[in-house]
Amino acid sequence: MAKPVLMFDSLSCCEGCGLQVLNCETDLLPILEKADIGRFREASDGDVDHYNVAFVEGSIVTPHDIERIQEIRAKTDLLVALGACATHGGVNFLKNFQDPDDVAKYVYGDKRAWFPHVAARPLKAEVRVDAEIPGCPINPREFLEAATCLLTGKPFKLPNYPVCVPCKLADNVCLWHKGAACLGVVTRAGCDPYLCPSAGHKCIGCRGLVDKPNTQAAKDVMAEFGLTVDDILREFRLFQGIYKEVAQEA
Amino acid sequence: MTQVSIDIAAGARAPSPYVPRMARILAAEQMTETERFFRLQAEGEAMRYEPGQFVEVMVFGIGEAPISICSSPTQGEAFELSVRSVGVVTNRLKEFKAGDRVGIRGPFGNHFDYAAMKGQDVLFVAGGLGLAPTRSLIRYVMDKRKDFGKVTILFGAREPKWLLFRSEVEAWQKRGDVDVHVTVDRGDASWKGNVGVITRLFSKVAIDAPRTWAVIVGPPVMFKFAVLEALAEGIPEHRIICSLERHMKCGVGKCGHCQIRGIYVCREGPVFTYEQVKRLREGI
Amino acid sequence: MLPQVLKKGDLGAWIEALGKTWKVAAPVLKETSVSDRTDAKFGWEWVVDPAEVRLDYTVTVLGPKKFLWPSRQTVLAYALAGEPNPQAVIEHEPQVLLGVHPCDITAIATLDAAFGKDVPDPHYLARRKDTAIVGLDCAAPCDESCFCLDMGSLHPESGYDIMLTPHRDRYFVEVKTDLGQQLLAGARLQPATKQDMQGRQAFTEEQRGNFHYQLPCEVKYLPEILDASYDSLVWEAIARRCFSCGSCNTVCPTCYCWDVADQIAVDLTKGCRVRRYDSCQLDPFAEVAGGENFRKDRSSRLRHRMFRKGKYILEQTGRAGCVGCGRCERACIAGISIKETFVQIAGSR
Amino acid sequence: MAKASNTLDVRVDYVTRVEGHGNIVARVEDGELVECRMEITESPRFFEAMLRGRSWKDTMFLTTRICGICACGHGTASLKATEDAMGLKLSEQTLRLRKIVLHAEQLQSHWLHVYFLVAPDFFGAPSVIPMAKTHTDVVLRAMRLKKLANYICEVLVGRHVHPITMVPGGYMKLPGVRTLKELRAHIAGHEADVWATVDLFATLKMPEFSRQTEYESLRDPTEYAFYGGDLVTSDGDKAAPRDYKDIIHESIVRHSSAKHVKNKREALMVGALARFNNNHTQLHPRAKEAARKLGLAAPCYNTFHNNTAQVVESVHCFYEVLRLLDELIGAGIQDEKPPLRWPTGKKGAGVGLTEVPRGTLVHHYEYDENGICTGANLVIPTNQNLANIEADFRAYVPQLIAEGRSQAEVAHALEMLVRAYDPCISCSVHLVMVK
Ligand SMILES: Cc1cc2nc3c(=O)[nH]c(=O)nc-3n(C[C@H](O)[C@H](O)[C@H](O)COP(=O)(O)OP(=O)(O)OC[C@H]3O[C@@H](n4cnc5c(N)ncnc54)[C@H](O)[C@@H]3O)c2cc1C
Ligand code: SF4
Ligand code: SF4
Ligand code: SF4
Repeated sequence: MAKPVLMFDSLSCCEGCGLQVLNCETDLLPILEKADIGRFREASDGDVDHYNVAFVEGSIVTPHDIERIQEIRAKTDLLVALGACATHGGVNFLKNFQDPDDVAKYVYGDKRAWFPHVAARPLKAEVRVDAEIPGCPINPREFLEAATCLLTGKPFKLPNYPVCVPCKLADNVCLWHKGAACLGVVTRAGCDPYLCPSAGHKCIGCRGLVDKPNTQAAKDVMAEFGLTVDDILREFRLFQGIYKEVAQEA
Repeated sequence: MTQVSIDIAAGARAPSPYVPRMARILAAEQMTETERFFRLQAEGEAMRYEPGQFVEVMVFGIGEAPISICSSPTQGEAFELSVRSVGVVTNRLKEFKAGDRVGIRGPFGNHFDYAAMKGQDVLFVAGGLGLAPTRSLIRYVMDKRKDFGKVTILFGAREPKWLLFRSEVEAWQKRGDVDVHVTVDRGDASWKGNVGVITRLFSKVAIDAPRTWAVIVGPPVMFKFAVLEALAEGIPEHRIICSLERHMKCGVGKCGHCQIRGIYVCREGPVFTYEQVKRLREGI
Repeated sequence: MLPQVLKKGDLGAWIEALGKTWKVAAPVLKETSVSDRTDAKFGWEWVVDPAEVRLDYTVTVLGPKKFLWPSRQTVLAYALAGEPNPQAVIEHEPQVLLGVHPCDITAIATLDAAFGKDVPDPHYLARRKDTAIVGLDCAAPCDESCFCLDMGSLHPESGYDIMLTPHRDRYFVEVKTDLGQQLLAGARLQPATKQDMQGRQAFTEEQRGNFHYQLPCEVKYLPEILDASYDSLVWEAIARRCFSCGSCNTVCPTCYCWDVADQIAVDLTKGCRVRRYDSCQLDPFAEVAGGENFRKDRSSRLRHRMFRKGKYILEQTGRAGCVGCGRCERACIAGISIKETFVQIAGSR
Repeated sequence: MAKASNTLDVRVDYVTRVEGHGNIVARVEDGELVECRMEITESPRFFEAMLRGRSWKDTMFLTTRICGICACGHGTASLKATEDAMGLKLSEQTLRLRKIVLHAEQLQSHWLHVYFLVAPDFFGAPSVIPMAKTHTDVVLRAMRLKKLANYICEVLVGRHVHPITMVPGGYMKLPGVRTLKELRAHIAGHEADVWATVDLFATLKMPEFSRQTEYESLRDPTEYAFYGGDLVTSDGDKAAPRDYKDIIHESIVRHSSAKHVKNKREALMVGALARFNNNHTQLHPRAKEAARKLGLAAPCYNTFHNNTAQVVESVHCFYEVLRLLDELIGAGIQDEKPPLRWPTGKKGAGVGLTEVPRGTLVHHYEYDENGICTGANLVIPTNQNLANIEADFRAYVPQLIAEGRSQAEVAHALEMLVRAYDPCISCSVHLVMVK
């Protein structure tokens, strides 16, 4: 049986997710035995015509990005979005809350016409995506799990519960009780054991919302803790601007 | 509410209830687009089970799913399953063929009380995949036909292409000693039979309520209305029998998923009387 | 046996001695978390240095349950290449849980009953059998969330091997079992003096003065009261604030519902089955294929939890599913309190 | 050697084994270099614009997302800028912890670069992956070292890619002394690997090439500067952090994507070689020893030796981390709490300069009286090097032609040259993109 061909590439992003793949260290070696790497520009030379699985990090922010993701889609059987940029638009989505011309003007001044950009968006806005590994950056553990699933044809499923579950399992005192508006209550789990509350910082929501979050309760409770709508939106927009609930208010 | 006394030392030595044993697939066949039929033989000691029980089927590396045994112990050592592909495990099972092996735990749960039904009439009402658990009792009753009174089978599916065990149902129809009616919610060009929801079939059969047991298994909506129909016929609540489906992970009353109020469906069920289900409130 | 005492100053030496035969877990001060303005600074950990053990602790987020019922346990291992040969994985090693409060002792007894009844679960019970429990009595409620007196868990009759009752600079040592006797082999015990006996008495009186009933009824009436509240609008009202975050279940010392997942090793030759905590407050808990969810509303899930704690587990095992430790209330951002809920439904009847 | 050619048309689309997307274009007609550039095709990212409206609490969480490799460096520069605007002074404890993390990131980045991205060129492999078979011990050592650097960050700031615990003024969670002791012992166990790296690179021969340029870095009178200090150049210029624009003159170049930077010459260079040339006397004695072993002496004008300087710095950082840990353990960890509020009514600018693996990084923010960012300017090391890369091309291509290299060889040599800079293109394009 021919080995499956994997490919790694990136659109607009910090390439931290690709680095997290390398950070799987020796756990990568068995996977490299089972599969060929068709392309991994950050780590290797070369390219091939067809991939079985393409892992793509980064958001779409330019017309050129759209072309590139379409090219990749055409060459691959399966497309996996790696990381918040690719799954939810990531921090790039922040610019969508500002006037696009003003954004370009602020950065490029009178030369802004040279640099076309489109509203930031995740891969699934332009092409079919077969699986998503959220997080900024991705969790190497989840990458390995997804990779073994894909290599064995098992569907890869994300946890459908909020960060509070692993947070409590890590024996953490809830940060709300320490005065921090942690977004873990409505954010999809899966980052453990590297979750932010375990490192003392509130969850900033990089993995997107869990299915059916109780946004009503979130508003009530956050208001009780003295947060204004502005504060709350600012918190959520860092990573979750893509959601209707977050985008619409204001 | 007496405290149960527990022998920890003995329990610590008990065999793990979570270890499957191996079973070989003797035959596999696609019944509809999504339902697949399997005949299996447990390796080593044969599987002993009662109609209405279920097993946990394990695909190694993938997971486990509770599946009703759809055959009757009267059929011999092998046992049969019909599996609908809906998710991780069941989709993978779709690829399994004769000769392949799976892990099996069980059988689990209580069973249909056929002893109580002896000498009496039995009315089966099965919707869709509900025929799977029902079939185990139907087959039992067929094999011990003279032990029972009048036997009636009402079977319904969404469309003709979703009818399970079609040829077998036709064979039952031809036997002459059972009254079989089949309906579909929506017919197609080739369908000559009844069209309409299953409750419409009640008008076609004569029921002697005081001596009838109704076995009703199907999706929650169907169950609800079929029960109303059975009650209207005068069948008492404690003689209306159903089999419930719940999310289950262990099969031995520990994991908590199948709990309906104070009841663990995997141990105290899946077979219940309507009288019980009604009291549970979360039953349907 | 004659009553004995252990000087607090001799605790370290005793733990040191225990450590030679047993793995010892005890409450310790958690590593500095700078913005921690709460009191929950203690946690149950394996003891590395006896000096770290803090028997003056009050509450912990997770209880000692985690050493008997870890949040992730491999229960089955099998091969994926060739014969699967599935084997049970039952892990246990001799361990001592040192300084267990009465509520947690009671909670462990509930877990024993749940895992021991009907089909026994050797994965839990083997660990349990290998575990010695050194209790630590409470002179006063840990905080305003706890209501252990009401739930009948302040005075467990059994479920421990030794009970330590702190008094001034010493512990009054009650030996309950033979294992308890063995544990004490390396302890510098002293026979209790008359003064110590008086101290023990003083402790009991102090305790009596500090704990007060907070529920308007006895536990044995809870099932009935809950039953009557089944259709109450209370559930809807409380659940409006619930995030379905599962924190309450995760920290509860008697919760034991679990989920399983099969995992494939990266080299694809082996697999294992892992069970991990699940929570009945999470949306998919009771969902079955086809999208049918038997408790799809937050209110029905919240009600289920309260019923399980106050009624179902009690009816199944004869032991309440809640020991009044207050952990769920402390963990809940929405401020949902099981105690308040019980008070509310008892009053609204 | 292939036949000399008078006409070359070198085009490398998507230079591999670098962070981000860039192309090399070099055209020679009749022996004349007529075109020569480093194109950056990475998409624009608009971080400066996106920073506007963010709270002081999360400017760092946004800017670490500029680059996964130097997330801790961006984090440090960002915090320094915010702290500067808030007027905060850091405790010795916080400074030590910050420096350890910054050093760990140099280690992570340098080791990743020399082993995973550069070494394959010397072993004639397309990547480190086939080397896992042919040079297993080298690859395993590389993985061990990289993992060590990651682990240091994990223990101290939660993780390396996008640190969690550092916030303006301090830490949300502090490690205990027990943890620090364990960490120290774990790190010390890797000493042999560090020296094996030196030995390995002492055997590799860097291409001959020399072009003197202006070397820019920070300089701190008390230590080999990474965390802070003044901005200096090898031509003798010096500026306080807030006056960084006195040295760093940015300009938009039509043909190139990212902004170019220069001081007085046509170009300048930042990074390990620049730091080495400017501050080598302050290196840890063991690092000086490594430099001798590697044959690296200041001043060195061979860009390829940026790789060698990285190996020297890795030795320096390794021993510095141990020293800083010893100091922390000796002093004990104090329960210091970072401020959770913005100083009332305070508004204005803050500038943070720090040395990250690829060179001097500048974060410059403006905050309003509520601590909301109203404007930002970021200067990225790779941008600063771009003009220098092209200047090197202009010097190197004629040399290669004179040596009679073929088109493919020239392409490969230029790729190696680009890689020697360890460019981080994802970082550099927060600003501009080429058409
Ligand atoms: C007593 C009993 C008898 C059953 N008999 C049959 C039968 O004869 N034939 C048949 O095809 N199906 C039967 N089922 C249903 C079958 O168990 C589920 O369809 C199956 O478990 C789904 O597993 P999966 O891994 O394919 O799906 P998953 O991918 O795990 O999930 C798909 C959906 O199924 C739900 N689900 C997950 N696990 C279970 C579970 N253990 N039980 C119920 N739902 C679950 C999920 O919430 C999700 O909505 C029976 C269920 C029970 C409880
Ligand atoms: S700290 Fe955050 S993730 Fe943890 S329990 Fe609280 S809200 Fe949930
Ligand atoms: S902890 Fe509170 S908010 Fe979370 S599920 Fe439990 S009751 Fe609901
Ligand atoms: S229900 Fe709440 S108070 Fe009761 S035992 Fe569980 S966590 Fe403690």
